[in-house]
Amino acid sequence: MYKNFEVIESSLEKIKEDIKNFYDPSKYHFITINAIDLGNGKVNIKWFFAKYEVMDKPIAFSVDATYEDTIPSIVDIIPSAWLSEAELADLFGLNIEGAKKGLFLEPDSPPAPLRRS
Amino acid sequence: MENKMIVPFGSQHITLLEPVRFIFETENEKIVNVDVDVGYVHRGIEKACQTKLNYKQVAYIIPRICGLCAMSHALAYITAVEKILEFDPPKKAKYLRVLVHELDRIHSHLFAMAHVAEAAGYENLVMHLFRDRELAMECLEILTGNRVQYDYGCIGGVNRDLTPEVEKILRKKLKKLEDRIHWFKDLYMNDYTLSLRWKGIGVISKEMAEKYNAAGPVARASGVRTDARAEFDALPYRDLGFEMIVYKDGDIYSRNLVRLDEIFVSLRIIWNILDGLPEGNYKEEVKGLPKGESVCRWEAPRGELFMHVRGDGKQILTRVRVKTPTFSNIPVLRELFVGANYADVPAIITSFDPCMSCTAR
Amino acid sequence: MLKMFIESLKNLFSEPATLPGIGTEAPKGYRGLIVFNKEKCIFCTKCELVCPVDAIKFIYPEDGSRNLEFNYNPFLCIYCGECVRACPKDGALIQTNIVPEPGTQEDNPNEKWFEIERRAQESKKKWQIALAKKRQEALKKAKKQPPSDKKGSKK
Amino acid sequence: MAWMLETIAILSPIIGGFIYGFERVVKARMQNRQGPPLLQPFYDFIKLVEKRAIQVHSFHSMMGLAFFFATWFTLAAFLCGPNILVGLFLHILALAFLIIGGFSVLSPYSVMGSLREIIHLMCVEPILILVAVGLFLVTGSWSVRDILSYSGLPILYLPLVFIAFVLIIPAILKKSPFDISEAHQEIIGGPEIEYSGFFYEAIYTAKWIEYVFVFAIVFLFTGVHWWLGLALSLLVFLFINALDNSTCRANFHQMIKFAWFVLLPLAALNIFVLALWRYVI
Repeated sequence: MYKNFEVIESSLEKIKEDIKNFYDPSKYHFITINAIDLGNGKVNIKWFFAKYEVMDKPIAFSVDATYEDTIPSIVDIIPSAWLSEAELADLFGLNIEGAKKGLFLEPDSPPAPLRRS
Repeated sequence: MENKMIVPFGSQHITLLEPVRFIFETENEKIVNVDVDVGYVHRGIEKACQTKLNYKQVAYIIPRICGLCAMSHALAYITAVEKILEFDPPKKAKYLRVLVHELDRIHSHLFAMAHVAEAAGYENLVMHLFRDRELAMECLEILTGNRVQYDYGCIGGVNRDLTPEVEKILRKKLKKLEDRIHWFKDLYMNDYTLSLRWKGIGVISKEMAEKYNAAGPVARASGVRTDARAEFDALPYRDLGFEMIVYKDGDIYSRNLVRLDEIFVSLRIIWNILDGLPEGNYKEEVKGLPKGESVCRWEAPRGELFMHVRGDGKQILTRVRVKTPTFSNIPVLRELFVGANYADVPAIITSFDPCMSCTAR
Repeated sequence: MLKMFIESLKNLFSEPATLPGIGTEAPKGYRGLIVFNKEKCIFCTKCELVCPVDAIKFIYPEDGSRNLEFNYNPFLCIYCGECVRACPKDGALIQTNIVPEPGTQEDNPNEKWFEIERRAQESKKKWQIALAKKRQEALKKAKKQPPSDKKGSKK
Repeated sequence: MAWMLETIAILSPIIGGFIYGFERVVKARMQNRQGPPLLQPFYDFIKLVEKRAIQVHSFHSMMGLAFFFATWFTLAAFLCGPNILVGLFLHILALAFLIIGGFSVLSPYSVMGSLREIIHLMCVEPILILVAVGLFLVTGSWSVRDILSYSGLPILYLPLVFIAFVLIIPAILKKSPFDISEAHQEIIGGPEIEYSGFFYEAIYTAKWIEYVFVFAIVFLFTGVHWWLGLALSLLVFLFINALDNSTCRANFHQMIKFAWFVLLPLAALNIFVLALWRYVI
């Protein structure tokens, strides 16, 4: 299933702690957060990391959630994640703690365009 | 509001190539607070790639995200899909991909440098840089058939072979370009007004670059050793004399020098490819439907490009995610502005070489 | 600064690099306008299928025959050349190095193309019905005739 | 020669237009470009007449017109008047119209540009006054007519003043490295951003008159030798353009430092030495 990156399964409750234990700013490069709509109101969210300077597989934390869940924000661990979180909140309509909506979409555009319904 | 002045910068501004809006609160031309809005050009390309187009057509739509790094987008997507299909492209195709990608990087870097010069009000340098960028553009035009949208890579290899007559023209033009780049390097190193304007301005320390996960030339100018060409095994960069350019100062000046030196590295890689192009097919038939998930990290001219592709065994992919370099650099850009002088804002923004149509997609 | 100063003065007396009013010519191998050759086409509609932007549309005839009408929108085309590569017949679709003209208001490219798209969609449905009818008729005919004859005709 | 100065003053928008057009050609050629035709500024002028003018408010537009007429009047007063100091003070007044106009609108670029324009004034005017004083010390007269009939070469007595003046010309004409009040890339034209159509034209034309003003001052440095004056003007013109093409924009701290700590002492030293030589020894 996962062809060229490693996946660490986690859960919504644990994810923040997992990333906190894992992330070392001088060693790992935070890439982005991505969500995949699995259908039926379910969504898979992945946090991607890669090592600096070493040819190695990227690492992803994976969490399955639903659209109703509140997803913890990691801005206090990785300050640059606010943009990725804002994007997910806009394009998928996810409830992410403290994420600002309306950064990527205009007020008159359809809500959560990447969701399949 | 005692002494504060609110200065909107964008969404249309003369130094901005693409719409992004910053709202600065300034005090005596010193910035105390910033607000940013990036989504002016959201075109829903990801949505189109996931609903309407089949996975082979997406390879021609993805490069339309951005004109300047079209080749990076296309090749990153193609590599990601090839990883899902577990297909290894022929060696010659890989080399030709590197060739076009590096030419793309050269013209993009020259473009970025020209814009930094433009923001500093150095009109003559802009004209010279743009004129010499034309050489790289002509090379690409003759090699791929278009000046901006190359459509060179395809799933399975590349679309065109490098014919000997094209190679001859490439060599001639690149020789000329190399001389010009040496001239520019000399100019950049010795120009007094440039150093006055750029040295020590917009400094990103190594810690800051790591904290905010900057990417590409911006990070490398701050001393962070990161380059997706060395961190992801998509193309044979190791055989081609690739070298990571790292500067320590982290100001606008060193960002320019990183770009300038990377042009030299790119040129060296291109010479190596032209001298030692392997024999064989440049394209192979790929069969099967993508099933699985893969990622691709790609060093676009502006930094790390990230593709996340998931297919569920259908013609149409389930998810295509493009994380563009500017997307990574926006957070550090925002932090950098606080405390900067308003007069330096255009230079700082352009030295990041932002590409908003990439960011919003 | 001094270097550029000297360069500026030098440039003042040298030939400028830009020329007034002359456009550059497209080189050999430039991906330009796509030209359709009706004589050679076998109407497999592969080009229509692979086109990422739907710039090629076939209008189907009403009688269910294979005599399709080729429609091409140069303003929608992204000149990727995928249709030419997909074409199984050499010379039916050619990518020339002619630089396409920009569309003007007088051409009214949009409305014309929407009309073609609509017609293509409608005619395809009609054509499919007509084709199904034709096949049924052919099947009926084939049933009446002895099986050996049918095989011979297919060869 | 009798009506020469008056003719120049009256025709200054047209002369300035030609200078500006020529400058655009020279600038383009220095950048290895073909450049626009010589009459391009006039084509622009005609085009701008046809444009619809959008007024922010009437006072703002009036300040634009006032800037143009005041600049024109300044030049006339400078060339034909009895005292060049009057011309210089009127020059400040003319710029004041531009600054007030810039301040009168809410646009931050305009306000910021006006602030920077004041800094320009601060840097430029002291040097202009020192030029006037220097010319007076050499020729013994405040009038342009008398200076132009002075038989010696004032530039020989005022070399440092001349250098200081040439180096401050970019700040008067808003050229790189000292084009900070107009800085396209930062504040998009500064105080002139909110003008449009006919009113922008007033500002645009006033800029041409500034060219005549500046080169008239250069002309004064050669006294009666007007051939030398023409040659000197051309030389300064080329120098300014080459400088424009080989520098990037300084910020205003750097401009103030350069003008006050380098150019002003330079000019003052020249005048001090000259005054000592004239009056004490």
